[in-house]
Amino acid sequence: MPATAGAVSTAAQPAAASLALDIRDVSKRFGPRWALARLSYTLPCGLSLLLTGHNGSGKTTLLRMLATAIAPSAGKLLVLGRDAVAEREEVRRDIGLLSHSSFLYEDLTAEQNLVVLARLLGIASPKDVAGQLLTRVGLTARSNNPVRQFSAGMRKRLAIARLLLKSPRVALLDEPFSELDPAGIAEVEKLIVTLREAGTTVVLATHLIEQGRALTETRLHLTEGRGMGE
Amino acid sequence: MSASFAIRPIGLLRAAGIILGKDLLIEWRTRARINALVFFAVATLLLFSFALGPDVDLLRQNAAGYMWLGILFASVLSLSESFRVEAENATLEGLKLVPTDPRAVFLGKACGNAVMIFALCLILLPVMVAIYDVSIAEGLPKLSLVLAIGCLAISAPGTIFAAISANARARDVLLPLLLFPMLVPALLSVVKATALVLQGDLQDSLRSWLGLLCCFSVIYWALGFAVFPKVIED
Amino acid sequence: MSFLTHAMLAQVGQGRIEGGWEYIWAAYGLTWLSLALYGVSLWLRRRSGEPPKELS
Amino acid sequence: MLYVTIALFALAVGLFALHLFWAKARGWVWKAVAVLGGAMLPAGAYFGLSWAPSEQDMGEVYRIIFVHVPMVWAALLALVVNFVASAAYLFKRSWTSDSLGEAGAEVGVVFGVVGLLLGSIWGRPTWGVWWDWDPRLTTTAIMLVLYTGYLALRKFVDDPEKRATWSAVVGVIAAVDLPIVWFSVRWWKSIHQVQSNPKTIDRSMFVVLVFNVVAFMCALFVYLWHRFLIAKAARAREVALPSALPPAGPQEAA
Repeated sequence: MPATAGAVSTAAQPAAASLALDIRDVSKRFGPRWALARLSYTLPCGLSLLLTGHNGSGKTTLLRMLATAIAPSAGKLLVLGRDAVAEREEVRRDIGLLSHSSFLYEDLTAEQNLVVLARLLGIASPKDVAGQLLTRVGLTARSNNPVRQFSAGMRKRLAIARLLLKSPRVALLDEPFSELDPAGIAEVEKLIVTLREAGTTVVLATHLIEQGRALTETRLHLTEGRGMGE
Repeated sequence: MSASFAIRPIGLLRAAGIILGKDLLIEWRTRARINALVFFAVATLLLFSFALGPDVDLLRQNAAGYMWLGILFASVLSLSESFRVEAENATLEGLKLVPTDPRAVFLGKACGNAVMIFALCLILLPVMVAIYDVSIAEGLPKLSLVLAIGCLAISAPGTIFAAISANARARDVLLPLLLFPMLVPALLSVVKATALVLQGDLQDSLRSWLGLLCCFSVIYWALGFAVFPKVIED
Repeated sequence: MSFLTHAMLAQVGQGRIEGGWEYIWAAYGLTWLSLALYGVSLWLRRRSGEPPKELS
Repeated sequence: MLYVTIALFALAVGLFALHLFWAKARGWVWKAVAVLGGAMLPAGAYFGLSWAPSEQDMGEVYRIIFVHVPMVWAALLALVVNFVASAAYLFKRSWTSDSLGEAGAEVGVVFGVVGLLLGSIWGRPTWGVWWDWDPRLTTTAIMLVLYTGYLALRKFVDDPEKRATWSAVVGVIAAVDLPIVWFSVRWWKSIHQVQSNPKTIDRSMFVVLVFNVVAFMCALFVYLWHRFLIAKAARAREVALPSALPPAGPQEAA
């Protein structure tokens, strides 16, 4: 069992590997189409990455592979030195994915959604923690409404609370600014800064290149599933 | 970051329990759906009697078969619903990434489905008594045992196939196509066992039918536990 | 061979079945037809000039 | 009878393994088997239709046994291939076992449907009905529906990896289900059950039957092999790496 499995206050811990991400000649196929073709890239620890590219250029595919939601068709991905396929379980403990799908149960309330996740994570007093996080993303007033009644922006906020609950060492953010009002965008920016200060590696895929540049050090541009670097 | 919470891995059964609780909570919060399901099953029972005419003896004789067909049809809907809920915002993927042991997901989901189908049985029982004129009073404990094992037998393979067909095209056709022929042994034995309880067990063959039913359940719960990680982990 | 014996027992007391060649011809015809048709379908679906690649 | 059957099954499986693992055999072995089968099938039909004596109770109609039994056995063997391939896939992912599973299921369903129809044609003059709820008939019918579901699943899933995993799971579950179906149906129809007894069959009939079984096994082998090649070529097209593209890292592109 790796020392980090189940460890938590990941913020203070030094990373086990010198590379946060190590992408080795990775390809991913969906049916007959290649979403990602022979991509290689490395991201040192401590740096954060801005992922850009047009729609369909493979950003989401890359993030989902890093999150171990899907497996690469060919090639290898290492997250904090661990193989995203062979050591899926450990990688999953380290990453947090903010995806296009919110991972929220429509029929449960905001609070119940967080409580279920907190229980699965083994967090003590899940209700208090859920309440804390709902305050943090500004949803306290709606905590007892089912997610089905939420607007797109509120779902985004709740999904972010879900990510924070896990306090990941690598945060994979897929379009975190979409569907948010200007105040929401500012809050998410502040949040990313906080995450970074706490030592989290942030991978940010967004079309808002200016905001993204301000928050990250390096950038990977994808075209037609191929990395163009910068 | 101030809000770092003490995360510790939890056991398989605990995770299964949390998932079961969550599923039951969702079912409770969407009671309208269950009501519709119950009416569907009752309508099926009524339709059998309409299709066969008002021959009370015939209906009473075949009551067990009709009831289990009604339960089977309704449970297909309930099973596919239980994975449609997970597909809505890719929550099944969310569960996997927590990370949750896929076997815990199987146990939780299959238990949830078994509870749902059993609840359906309990609701259909009085309806069956009313429209098919059977008497259940004397064998009630035995009957509930048969019903419970029958529900367990349906829910395990049902959960595996519902998880598979939820992500395929034409899933509404695929689930019954895979599940119904699979369930033939369970259906045969549970119908026989129910009929024996309702009509009296002259040759003492209830035990052997229940045995077959238990075997079926045990095999599929074990099989589901073993293969479910393959099913949901790409 | 329960098929055979089953069939035989079913006939007890009725004596020997006479004729029935039309059933035999139907059975053999169906067998040959289906074997041929399936063979043709495999032939039509074949990939000529594309040797199966060695996959992992 | 049992030993002959086992020997034949072993031979068929051995031939297949030879094809799979010994590349040199691929070019000619199946051709030799095809020639052998092509010669044996008409000969078997001749033996079955005219050489074998008529049966004491059933007269001529019993001659259907010489196509019915080999057909059903071939179907069963194909489904055994499907089970072995499915189980193998769950232990170790490989496109070979996936393709083999697909081939086994399809050939099994085709042979099984024909075998069932033959049984039905035979049943009409002997039992007087096209369909009898005989355990063997019922089990075969359920089996065919199960594997039709398997083939439908393969059609309805586009992603090759998911398709392979899920169909392997269904293949294993279906195979586990078959013995249970067999027992349950047998209990269900316990009044009708008659135990099999190989001694009721005449020596010359037995020889003709074995001859036909061998012929059908040859046909099965050739069909299975070609269906496997088709499946594997389809997989190869589906999962081909974009080899036309040069490896493009950020280093080269910059």
